[in-house]
Amino acid sequence: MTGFLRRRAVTSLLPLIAVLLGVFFLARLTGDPANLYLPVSATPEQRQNFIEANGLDDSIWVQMWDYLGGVLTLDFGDSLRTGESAAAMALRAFPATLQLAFSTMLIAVVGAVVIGSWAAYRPNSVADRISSFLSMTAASVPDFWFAIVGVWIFAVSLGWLPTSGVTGGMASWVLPVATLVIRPLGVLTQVVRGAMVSALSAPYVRLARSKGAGDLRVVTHHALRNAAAPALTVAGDLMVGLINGAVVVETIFGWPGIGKLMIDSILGRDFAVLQACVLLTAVSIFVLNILIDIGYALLDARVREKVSA
Amino acid sequence: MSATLETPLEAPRSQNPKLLTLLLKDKVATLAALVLCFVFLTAVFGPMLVAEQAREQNLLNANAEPFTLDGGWLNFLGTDPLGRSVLARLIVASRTTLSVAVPAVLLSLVIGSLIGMWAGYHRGRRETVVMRIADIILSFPSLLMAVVVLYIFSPSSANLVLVLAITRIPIYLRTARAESAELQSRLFVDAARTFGTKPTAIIFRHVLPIILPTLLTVATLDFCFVMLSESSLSFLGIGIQPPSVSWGLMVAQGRTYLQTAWWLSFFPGLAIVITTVSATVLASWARLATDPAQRWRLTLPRHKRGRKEVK
Amino acid sequence: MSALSVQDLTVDIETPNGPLRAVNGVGFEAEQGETLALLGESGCGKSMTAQAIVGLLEPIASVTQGSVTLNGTDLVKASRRKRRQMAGPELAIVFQDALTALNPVYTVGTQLAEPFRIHRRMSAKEARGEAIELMRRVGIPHPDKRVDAFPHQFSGGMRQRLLIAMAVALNPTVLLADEPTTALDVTVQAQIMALLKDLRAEREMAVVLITHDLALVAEEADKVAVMYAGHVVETGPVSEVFGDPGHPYTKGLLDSVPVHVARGEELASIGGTPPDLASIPSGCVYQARCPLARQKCRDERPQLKATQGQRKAACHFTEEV
Amino acid sequence: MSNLLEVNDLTKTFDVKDGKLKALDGISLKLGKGETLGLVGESGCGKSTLARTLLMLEKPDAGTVRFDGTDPFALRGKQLLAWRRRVQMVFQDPYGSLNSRMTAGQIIAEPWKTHKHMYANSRDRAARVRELLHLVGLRPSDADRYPQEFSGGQRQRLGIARALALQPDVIICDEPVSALDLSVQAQVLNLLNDLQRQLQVSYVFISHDLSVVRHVADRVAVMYLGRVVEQGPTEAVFERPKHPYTAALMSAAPKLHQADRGERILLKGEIPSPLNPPSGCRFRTRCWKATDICASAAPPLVQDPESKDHGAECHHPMESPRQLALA
Amino acid sequence: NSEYVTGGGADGLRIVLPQEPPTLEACQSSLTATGVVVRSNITEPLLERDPDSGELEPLLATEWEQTSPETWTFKLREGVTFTDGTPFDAEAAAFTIDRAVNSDLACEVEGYVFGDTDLEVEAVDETTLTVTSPEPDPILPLRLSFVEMVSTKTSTTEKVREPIGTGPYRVADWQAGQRLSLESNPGYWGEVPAYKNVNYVWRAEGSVRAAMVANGEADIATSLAPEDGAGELAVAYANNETTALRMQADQPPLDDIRIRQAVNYVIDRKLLAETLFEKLAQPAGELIPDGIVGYEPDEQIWPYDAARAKQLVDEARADGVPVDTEIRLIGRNAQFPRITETIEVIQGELAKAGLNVKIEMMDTNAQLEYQIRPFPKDTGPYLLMIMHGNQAGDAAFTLDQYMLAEGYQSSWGTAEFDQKIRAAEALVGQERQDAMAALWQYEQEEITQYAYIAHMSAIMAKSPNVSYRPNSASGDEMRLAEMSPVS
Ligand SMILES: Nc1ncnc2c1ncn2[C@@H]1O[C@H](COP(=O)(O)OP(=O)(O)OP(=O)(O)O)[C@@H](O)[C@H]1O
Ligand SMILES: Nc1ncnc2c1ncn2[C@@H]1O[C@H](COP(=O)(O)OP(=O)(O)OP(=O)(O)O)[C@@H](O)[C@H]1O
Ligand SMILES: [Mg+2]
Ligand SMILES: [Mg+2]
Repeated sequence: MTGFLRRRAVTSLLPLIAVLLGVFFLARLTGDPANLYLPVSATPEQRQNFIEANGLDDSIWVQMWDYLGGVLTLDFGDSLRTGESAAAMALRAFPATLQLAFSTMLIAVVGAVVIGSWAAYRPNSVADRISSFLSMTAASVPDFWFAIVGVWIFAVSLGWLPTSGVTGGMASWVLPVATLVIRPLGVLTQVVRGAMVSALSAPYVRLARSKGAGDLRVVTHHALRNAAAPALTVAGDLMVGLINGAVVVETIFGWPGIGKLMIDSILGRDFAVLQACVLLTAVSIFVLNILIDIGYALLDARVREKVSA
Repeated sequence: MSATLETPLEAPRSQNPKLLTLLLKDKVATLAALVLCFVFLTAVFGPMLVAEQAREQNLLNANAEPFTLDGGWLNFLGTDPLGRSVLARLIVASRTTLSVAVPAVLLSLVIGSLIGMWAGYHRGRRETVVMRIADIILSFPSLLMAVVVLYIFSPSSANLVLVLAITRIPIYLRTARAESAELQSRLFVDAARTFGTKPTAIIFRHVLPIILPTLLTVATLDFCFVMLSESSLSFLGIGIQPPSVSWGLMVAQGRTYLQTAWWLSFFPGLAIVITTVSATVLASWARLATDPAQRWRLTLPRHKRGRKEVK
Repeated sequence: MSALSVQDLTVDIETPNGPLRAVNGVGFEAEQGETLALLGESGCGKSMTAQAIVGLLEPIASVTQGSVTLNGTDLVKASRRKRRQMAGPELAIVFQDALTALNPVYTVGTQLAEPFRIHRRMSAKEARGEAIELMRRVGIPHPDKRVDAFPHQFSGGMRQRLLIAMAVALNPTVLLADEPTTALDVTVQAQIMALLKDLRAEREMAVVLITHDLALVAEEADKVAVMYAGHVVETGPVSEVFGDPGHPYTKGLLDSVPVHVARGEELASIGGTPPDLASIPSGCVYQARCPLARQKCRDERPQLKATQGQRKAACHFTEEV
Repeated sequence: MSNLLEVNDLTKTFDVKDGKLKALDGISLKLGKGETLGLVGESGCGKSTLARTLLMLEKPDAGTVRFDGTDPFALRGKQLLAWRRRVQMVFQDPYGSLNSRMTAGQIIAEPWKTHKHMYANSRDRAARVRELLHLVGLRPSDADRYPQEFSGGQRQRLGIARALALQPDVIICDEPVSALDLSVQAQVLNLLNDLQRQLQVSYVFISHDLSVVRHVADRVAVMYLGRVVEQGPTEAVFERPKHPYTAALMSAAPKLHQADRGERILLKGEIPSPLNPPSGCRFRTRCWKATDICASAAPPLVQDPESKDHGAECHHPMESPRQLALA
Repeated sequence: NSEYVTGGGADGLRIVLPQEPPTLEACQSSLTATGVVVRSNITEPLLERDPDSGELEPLLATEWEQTSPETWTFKLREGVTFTDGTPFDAEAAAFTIDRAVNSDLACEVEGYVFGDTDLEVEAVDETTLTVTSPEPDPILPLRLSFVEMVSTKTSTTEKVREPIGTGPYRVADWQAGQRLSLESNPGYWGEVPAYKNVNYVWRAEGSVRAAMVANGEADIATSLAPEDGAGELAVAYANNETTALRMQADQPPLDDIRIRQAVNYVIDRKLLAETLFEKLAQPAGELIPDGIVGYEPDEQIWPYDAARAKQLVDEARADGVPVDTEIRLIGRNAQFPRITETIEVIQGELAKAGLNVKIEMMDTNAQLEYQIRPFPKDTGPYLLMIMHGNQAGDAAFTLDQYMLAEGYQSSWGTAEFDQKIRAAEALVGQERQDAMAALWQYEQEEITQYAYIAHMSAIMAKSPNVSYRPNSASGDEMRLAEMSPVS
């Protein structure tokens, strides 16, 4: 297993560098931030100064080297917009995103497993059709729509929850998480249902029944673990989306997460912050992918063997 | 030859009912197919009929309420802040929406699955390289990609398609690779190899048909995802540009009016939901219908399909 | 009273072109401590019959008629709960696709322990002890080590033994074994058959052995039921049936055995193919391939009736065979 | 008889989790035109691996394969394709070797998609498919059914029909009849036999049903743990088995008639792991005749005095068939 | 349901802004997001302009006079200290002006109000300050009202994130990303403000800001759109902003004045103001609203005349002007409420007039490239939606930037027009007013670089518990001291 981890880490290094360089070059294609940060009257000299001060005058290759060198020493430079250290800004925003992502995923996974298995247990029953319909709908409604409607219903009309923000205690989590959870829940429920339907018709389930295993045992014991792998894959993809930042939800609810920071720094051409954010998310995504691979291995001994081979 | 025996020559029995017959037996799937046909026809022909009305502004009749015929049937779903018919705009938007979502999904589906199947079939280094590329795209913030491409090349439908397609390729790539890697070790693939069949032919003959239903299911989920992404891009102002109109754009623009004119974003949202739900229903039906091992489920009376045991 | 009595069992398969009758009024009885062999051409409905008895048919198929009596309980009419209680302690099955039947994600120990956990409510530790004991019983070397291994780490023969162990864990009254050795080679087959014989004697089980290996039947079984196209066409003690078949199909089968036939020489075989389940003729199911067939066979379906002693055959012209 | 297929010292090693698994360890065989070579042996001894290697589905580590004097592994392009047509296989597993999304007709016709020249048009192909179905005892209407609608035995027949589609010169049959019932088995064996007589097809016939092998094979090779331990003309091997393993195998097969049943040699224990086969004679761990020498030295090849072609690798070859009774 | 306070205690005021201030650096306070928090709250200028009357009023300076054509002398208030304890004196004032205007910091305020002129600043004694400009500048005091005084301990080489000022409030706690708390300055020289604590939070979505006030989570929400749903709590106020289309006249077909006139004819300013802007805007005929020196009350507003526009386009076409060339209509996302709708209306009308117009909505940075010199090359003809807010109260700010041929935000002009502008700017009093007012007419007739659209209003939501009357400056400078609880 450790050998596997080491190999994974090494093979992940190249893509990581590719992502960093990609962000670096792409970001610079979006234009010079001078207009945003210089007064309208800026003279050519002032522009020149600005460009030099921010190292934008060097050849792109020199900039790249500086940047990569900075990454190695964990120095990402300062934000153009706020003047703060880019790394500090990214690190401050990231926990908020992670909290949101983890709580969302937890609810989505638990919900999907319960609903999906229940629906798969009796395919095409009324319960199955209702839950399928709801999960399909959930997967296809724009999240900002839910967010705004939710704010007006639950915060303003009913007054049960705060509209937004992070300071209202647990209650302030409800709307953002509920908004975020809807789509993953819908998607995952469908995946779990599909995987469970095929797991439930596998020969080992029939074997379990021949031993007198009851419905609950068949579902929770025999089918679920076999159905877990595809769900894990999809959950991983959804989690990647959440780690990359739930821009819309963070924007609407004033959640100080990395998605909002990233979009702000894209719009503000704040390259240093953008790069710091991307490095952070990219590293966590690679870690996540490794965790998922470990998950596969824990679920299934055959994978475990392949992994250690 | 003496070893074989006379078998009475009989007329071939139709073992495999036509897909259409099978479809008609499933009311829900039929409905879904009808809805999709309707959406498709609307997208093709609708704009010819109401393009003018969708453009026609009437600031004096802005944000008119829906469900009255006072403003003519075109205003039955209300009007937008410029007094344009929401219904006419929905119809015109259907074409833009589909002409972004369908090509984006198809493009990523085709590219992703072809590369994925190729990598999975051949395994080894090719597989590793392809997977790492997928990792790169996946961990790349898609929004950044969108902003950059749309910044440099202007936010036209074609560029939107490009961006959405690229960011979704890894999904198909990974699915196709995993399944193809598993399938290439199957015996019937070995059998095909013993006939001297070329890898490409094997991929198309044995791998593709088996993973296609899975890919299609992923694609319908993605169809929805792409429409929502397009909407999110509009939310950020870099999606479809007016006066072109898409459902995503309508939802995004209408969201600010949710309290004062809910119909502006509700109807396009509903259109997205209905379309994707229909697509999903039809895809899961197709998944059963094209799988000879599962097809029987569709032919049973509904209540029996799920039974696992005999009572 | 016999341990298992199957009467008039009928199974229909739902197909796109309407229902097919895969098992048609099958009846037989298995006595305690005896082996009943279910013999027949491939596709004649042996596996369906077995699955119908244990109530684990594929969802596409369902029992439409008949009764399966085990220790006085009619399984077809029994509640799901009752069935579940009987599955394991009273009725056990080894499936035909046995090699894939073990759950790939759990250790064999966990799976072997399951009957004890479910029916005897043992603690995990106790059940594990029982599992090791079972593995030892079916001759798996180093059971205390192998108990934590996963199914794919066992060879086909060992997996088959594990399944048999699982089936006999709770000393069932009746064991159904659907081609338990077809996937295995003769030396392993011999080991497994020996094992089954021991268990049967030791635990007074009734065994229903499904196979199409006549030689195996001849060696292992006490009684035989020969099936053809969903019908039982002949039953009786093995030695008598094989010695003097009462149905032309049984005779045809016996003649096909490739022993004492010189190499390169034509083997005897039954002409024709079994009827399509969708279009089984009225009259005798075997008529199309039967050398004795005549008008009566086309008009009237022969019933399974006693011929001599314990034997029964479904043929209008048993005497002529 | 000229040798159509000649295998020399073939070795195949798999890289597995805990080391190298020698699935084939120096196999030498020959097969003449119109001849049948029976291959018997315990499960896992490498029969299927040998078959797969002969079909170039696996690449051997060492050793040579000669087919009509040429090395198939060196062929490319058109020549390779031509070779592929001449050598076909019937797979052991009737469940896995048929694509469940294709109808029986499509499965049988599949080889012609690669070998397009064989049948000019689709009507010819359809006719030929019906003919092949008929040949293996299935109904023409079965062409439209899917594999899972057939029982195990019926599927195996589809596999045979597919192998026949290319009219090959050599068919490697990996347990072609073990899933069939006797009557159908007889039909299939007759069919194979007829083809051989009329078209001079050669077979490598893998089976563990000795009565079947005895019926079809001209020569028999007995494998144990990746090695041929005994080889010779069928009658010679069956009448006078030299290797104790061959003898055990024969005694284990169930017999229909009481008279044929001898004392059964029940082998003890499992097959040793091919990862580290026993030293010296690889059968010694289960052999009732094993002595110290079996552990220390590789057994020599012992010729049968009565038949020059018949030999076994054993330190303590069986003297007479009756010796079995002593076991 | 006011239990979900966004911070602060019972005596705290809660304000929700559309965005977090990127920095509180005082010399950046002409940036709206920074200024709205900083100006007159944390820091104070020497003088401040009354938004209603336009008069300058003393703040940290008590008197000022022009002591020579180039020099102004200021008498400073005594007994004022910065919140870090350093005294406010002429030294500090000189330091601040130097830092903001003459340094290399590239402060926002420098460009916004001083152009590229450097000032000579001298602390004559503790309370006397002289400021000298290279050219005579009649509105130098007005310009200086934008310079927020900071402590001499402030860095001169870098911008700082939190300023040390003399204002009624100081920064208590800034949790970046979440909220910013101010507390009242205990050593404040003036009247103690009503609220002890003020908490700012920010939400990008207007409807959420409105909902927060409706839900009692905030007392004041700014920058709302009519549809955001503030309902009864909404307060609208004119905000000095004027929207217009800038027309690039260096590319055909926009180089033909008939086309530019056609653009002006198709904009139905009245209808827009009444419907799309919900009567919260006034049709505009010039770039500055009422209350600014240089405003022309008898403004000539282009009538809506689609037929005339079409005729003009047709005429131009007949003369070989390539009227079918694609013209880009560029707007900035979310620049003002319903900007997309406005642009769509204009596009629709232009299309009817026979022009080929394509809408492009851009993010701020991208749009700024078109708005501010140096302009991008090879752009093709484009119409740029701009919104200008003259915070200074004098048209000179507007004219310099938007009208001069080389103005930072002007795409072209004529030497003649430049001369007229320069001449007007040199005047004072009524003469100045009249000369400037006359320029608008001239621009519309002779230059036609702009199609003015409307003088805009802003909406804020205000809780009934707070007493505050927003004025035209509130968007850029929201004086907390003017707010008090309703008792
Ligand atoms: N899904 C299906 N659709 C149509 N027919 C089916 C299906 N499954 C099984 N059958 C038919 O049901 C009949 C009985 O099958 P069963 O599996 O009981 O045969 P069997 O006697 O066990 O044969 P074998 O010895 O080959 O295992 C066969 O003729 C088979 O073709
Ligand atoms: N691809 C592979 N990788 C690793 N080991 C393999 C592979 N294929 C076969 N083996 C091993 O090689 C040995 C020989 O296998 P093979 O399938 O040839 O046996 P067999 O004689 O055909 O057995 P059976 O009678 O069960 O079909 C076995 O131990 C098997 O586990
Ligand atoms: Mg069966
Ligand atoms: Mg094999």
